[in-house]
Amino acid sequence: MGGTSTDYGYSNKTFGVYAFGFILCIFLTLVPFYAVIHSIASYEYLAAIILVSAVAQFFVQIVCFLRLNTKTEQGKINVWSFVFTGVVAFVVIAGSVWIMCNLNYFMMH
Amino acid sequence: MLSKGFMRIVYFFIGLIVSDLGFAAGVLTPKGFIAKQQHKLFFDTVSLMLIVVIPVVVMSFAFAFEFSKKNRRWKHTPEWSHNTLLEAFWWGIPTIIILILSIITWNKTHELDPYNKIAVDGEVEVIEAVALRWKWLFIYPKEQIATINEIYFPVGKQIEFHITADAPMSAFDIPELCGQIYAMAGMRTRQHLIADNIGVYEGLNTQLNGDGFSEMHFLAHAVTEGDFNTWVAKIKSKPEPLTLANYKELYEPTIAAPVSYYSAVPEGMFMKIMMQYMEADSWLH
Amino acid sequence: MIEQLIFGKLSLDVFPKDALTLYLGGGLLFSGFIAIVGSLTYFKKWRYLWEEWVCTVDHKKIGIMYIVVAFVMFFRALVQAMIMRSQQAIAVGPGHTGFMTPELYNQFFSEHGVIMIFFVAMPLIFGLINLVLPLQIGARDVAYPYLNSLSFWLTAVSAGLIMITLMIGNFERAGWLAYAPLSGLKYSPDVGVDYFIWILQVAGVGSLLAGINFIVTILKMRCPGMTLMKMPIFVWASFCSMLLVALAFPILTVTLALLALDRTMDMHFFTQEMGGNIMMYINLIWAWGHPEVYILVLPVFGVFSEIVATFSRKRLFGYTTMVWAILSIGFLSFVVWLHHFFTMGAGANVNAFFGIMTMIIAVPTGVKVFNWLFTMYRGDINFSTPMLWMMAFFSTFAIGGATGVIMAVPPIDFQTHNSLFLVAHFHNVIIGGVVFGFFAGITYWFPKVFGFVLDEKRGKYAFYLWVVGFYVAFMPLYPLGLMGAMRRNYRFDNLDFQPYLIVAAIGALLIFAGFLCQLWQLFYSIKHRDRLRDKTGDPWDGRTLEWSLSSPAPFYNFAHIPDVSKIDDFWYKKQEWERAGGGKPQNTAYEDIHMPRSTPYGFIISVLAGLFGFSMVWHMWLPAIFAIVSIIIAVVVKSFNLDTDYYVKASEVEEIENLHFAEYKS
Amino acid sequence: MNSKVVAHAHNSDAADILGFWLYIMTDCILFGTLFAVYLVLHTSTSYGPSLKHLIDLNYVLGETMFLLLSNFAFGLAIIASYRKKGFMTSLMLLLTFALGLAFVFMEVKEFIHLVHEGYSWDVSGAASAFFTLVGTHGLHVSLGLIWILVVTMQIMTMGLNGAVTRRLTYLGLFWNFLDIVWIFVFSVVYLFGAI
Repeated sequence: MGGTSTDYGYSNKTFGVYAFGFILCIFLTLVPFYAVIHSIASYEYLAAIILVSAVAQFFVQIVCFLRLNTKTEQGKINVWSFVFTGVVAFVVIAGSVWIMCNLNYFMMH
Repeated sequence: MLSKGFMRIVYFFIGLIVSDLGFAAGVLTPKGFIAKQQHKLFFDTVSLMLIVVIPVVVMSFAFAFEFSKKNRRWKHTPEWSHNTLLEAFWWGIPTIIILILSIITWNKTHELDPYNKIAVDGEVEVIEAVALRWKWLFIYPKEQIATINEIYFPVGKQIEFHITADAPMSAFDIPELCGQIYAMAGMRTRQHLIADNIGVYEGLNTQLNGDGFSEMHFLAHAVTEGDFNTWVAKIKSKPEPLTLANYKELYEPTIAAPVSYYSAVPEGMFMKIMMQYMEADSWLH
Repeated sequence: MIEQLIFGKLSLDVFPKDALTLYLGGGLLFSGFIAIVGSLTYFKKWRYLWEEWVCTVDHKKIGIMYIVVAFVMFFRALVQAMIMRSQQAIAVGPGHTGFMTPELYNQFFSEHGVIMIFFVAMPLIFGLINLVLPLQIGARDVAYPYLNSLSFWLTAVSAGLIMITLMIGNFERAGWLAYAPLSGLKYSPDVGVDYFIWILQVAGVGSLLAGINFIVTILKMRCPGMTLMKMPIFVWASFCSMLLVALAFPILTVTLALLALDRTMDMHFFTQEMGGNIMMYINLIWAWGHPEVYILVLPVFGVFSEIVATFSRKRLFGYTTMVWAILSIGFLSFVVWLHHFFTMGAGANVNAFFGIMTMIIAVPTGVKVFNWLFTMYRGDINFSTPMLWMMAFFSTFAIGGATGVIMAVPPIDFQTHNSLFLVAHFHNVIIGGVVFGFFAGITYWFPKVFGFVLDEKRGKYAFYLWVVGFYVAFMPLYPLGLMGAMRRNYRFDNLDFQPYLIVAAIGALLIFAGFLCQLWQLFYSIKHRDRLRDKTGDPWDGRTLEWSLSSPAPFYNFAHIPDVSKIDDFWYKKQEWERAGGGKPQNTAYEDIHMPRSTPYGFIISVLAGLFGFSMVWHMWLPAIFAIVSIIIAVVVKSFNLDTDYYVKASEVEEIENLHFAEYKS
Repeated sequence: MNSKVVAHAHNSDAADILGFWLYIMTDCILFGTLFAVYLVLHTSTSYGPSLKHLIDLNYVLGETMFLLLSNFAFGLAIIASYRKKGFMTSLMLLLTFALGLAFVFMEVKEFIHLVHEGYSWDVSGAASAFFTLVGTHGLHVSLGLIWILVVTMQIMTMGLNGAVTRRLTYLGLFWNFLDIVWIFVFSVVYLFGAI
């Protein structure tokens, strides 16, 4: 009745997957830091590098560390709640930024 | 039961129309280009809404009457709970109404956007409005005069208001001519209007901004070009100009400040008031 | 120095100087306090109160306590509404200022709004969900009984804090959402806004925890056979409402925390100067505030769905449509918040987009109304009080919804925003929807909780007073708003407004009379409870699982966890029993029932949270630190205690069930 | 009695873990809102100094590595708990604690440094947003540290029983979640702030 027998909706952690994820994360952290510290590209490319590696690391952590999956009923609930939260967070962030930019634009011109 | 509830609704809307004729206030008696369209838009929307509201009200009372326990005219069908056609009907009709309303909304919102210049020929008179606690300061940049709680402008001419605040957030509103828009420190909003009739219109702050909120009114006089010029000349002859020093006094909160005039205004006063909140070391008070 | 750290800004001159508040508010507060303490001591009920109520984790008792808190606060906010309406009716015309100062009036409407939303509507929702939801899904309890008690006590303690503002210091005067910068330190230097912030933070945490609790309860505690699409609509509606709680309340928490940082740490989020952005406050507060509206109204949609089916003795029309309508309303409620500030000065694209999104919500809402109507079609409608409330709801909500759509057109909103038209609109939906719905729900489920039905005759008096009062009070506000009468004015110059305002004041009186009538109904019913006793446990010929239990429901809810196979399973089972020629059969194979143990931790932690909030208001740093450390210690200590459960013996269950069946058969 | 109680369906692991997961979801919204505030306010630097010249990316990289390592150490603790190795689990938890503490220490040091350089939280809206966003994350990590100590203590006193293992899983979710938030903090605040 410990961690292994109950359906948490997260796969069990195994050392192999974990270590693999860890190395990927370190890589995905070093890349943007290196790129920005040494200014290896123009603003647009740097921004793209930062965003892509952040999103990639986000997924690596979710898959390798959190072990979210849709194999079980509980797992599905977890993933769905995560997706729905993500959508709402996106709406709040993007909506606020859009509204505020728009307001600033009209009030400054 | 049916008649009572239904008549209540009818009386309400009759009341709306009656008050439309009987009261000289608000958007019900629009006197300007913008307010007239808002007035029309309001009643168009109300009638669109009545397409749904009236059936709902009528049906609720009719069903209550027809299918009550006492009334045994109809066969009780306890299992009848699905009908695709009916459901399609009441997904469909509201969707169509909302679609029509959406198109109207999109167009009218762009057309009546307070930032937009009204598409008419002729000069535009700019008036700068500053919400203070708890009074309105109006600056006429071209005429180089300023007033407290009173404006005059020529009838039939497009007026553009630039609005800011040196107070908590307030809102500028002349119900019979335009609508409201917030006035905020460090920001400039705009409002355009054309008055169609000569008259005196109530202007007010509509956004709670402290204890003097209820008394923050001003009068907007739409007058002939000649009367307007006389009014400007009268103010030009007043002794006191608006200066940075007496602006400090204006900034202090007062309730129900009397109308007063300033014969001159420093260059770029409106921007100075606004920029206090945008740049360091530009405080006027 | 040390005195400063302990007492902060608190001193002897914090008591109000205003005579009206002092005598009316303080007097009521004090006499209420004396009455409660006195009677508890006199009847020696302290121990009973502590063991049976304060420490309880029984969801039904927690639900009752929520509703009691709601009604106490309702009384206060209603009285304030009447005072405000009288003031407005009197103070019309140049020179007439009535009997209130603007300071007091501003404080009154701010309190009225905060109390009505946070301490009336929210507790009513959580109360009703607590009472009904576990019974409807065939569960013995909620997922986290201890958390449930904590949620309640956090709400109760913050309600207590808002009562304290009557006597110690004052409440804020910047409206119920305390728009920055008016609520900033520069324009509101007194403690009112700090009270607002910390009261809502404490209550908000309570709501958030309750939201999570019910989501898990619905997902994890349903009885065998009850798949998602077989849940009663009330459960679906509550589920969606609780999802909104979980997703929207963190936004409120952040917004208020940032305002608190502005006020205490000299930060610049919502100040006008130093790069703060006041528009961001309004943006964020409505990003929470709009979903909040649907948090309130969705459960009520559920209540009406249950009531219309039961009293029409018919299956709910279009179950699947209802579910999808609820879900789409829930999602859409997150993408419309800008319609609360069309007049802030965003461009036409933004305004039009949010206006259209708002209108789209009207479609699923309208669909629900038609589904309810067609549930009545060819039904066998019994006009008991719950169904009467439903009838009042149809017209009222339809008008309120229509004015809502009208105001969603930005150019119209430029005229109606901030006016009494707006006030009429949201009272139209909140009273016509939420309040009527809760009255219907409370009347409907009252026997399940207390074992006797409420008296119908007095209930009908209350109903007519409320409905007539509502129309008299709020219909005049529509033309008033269009005539340019703005909200939050303590007086008007325009004499044309006066007749309307007098009518509105009379309406407020009628509503208050309706409220008193409900109290009369309650006391009358208690007095005649033997005559009104519900012996069958199923007084309305109900359809859902809660009606399969005795009234009042036993503390363990279900002696046997039910097993369902379709929607309204109990209704069909009843028909089977009838065909077999008997009543509800008794299954005598009882077994031990596992129950959570009562715990005082919820109460203790909440009181500490209240102390923390109070200390933060008055900048009493040492008590604040003490409270926060104590909370952490209490949580840790609780986590070491694993003995949180016990078993009810099968013999005890059998005894209770036998009693019910003996009464049932008589 | 205890083991029986825990095993009972009433307070099942699955229900509990779902509740905790939902709490984390609410925390996501909380951080999302703070990010929205930061994104809106971070350009409001007409007052006070800007953050750009004060960011030391190498230092932030160090912080990031500590947090990532502590996350990895926590994973090892969980794997040890699967194998019912109580001592190893506690050891790994203490390692997690030490690494997390190092992260918090570095962050506090950075804050002090910034304030010394004149970039304190009250100089501008942008500074307020920066300190609040990063500080809220730091506060979460600090609470996590206290929690790690409590759970370690419970493993030592109560052993790896059902309740404790369950709490270890919650804590794992929480700790991992904080690392995920940090990805966005260092990307949005520091890296974008520096280019």
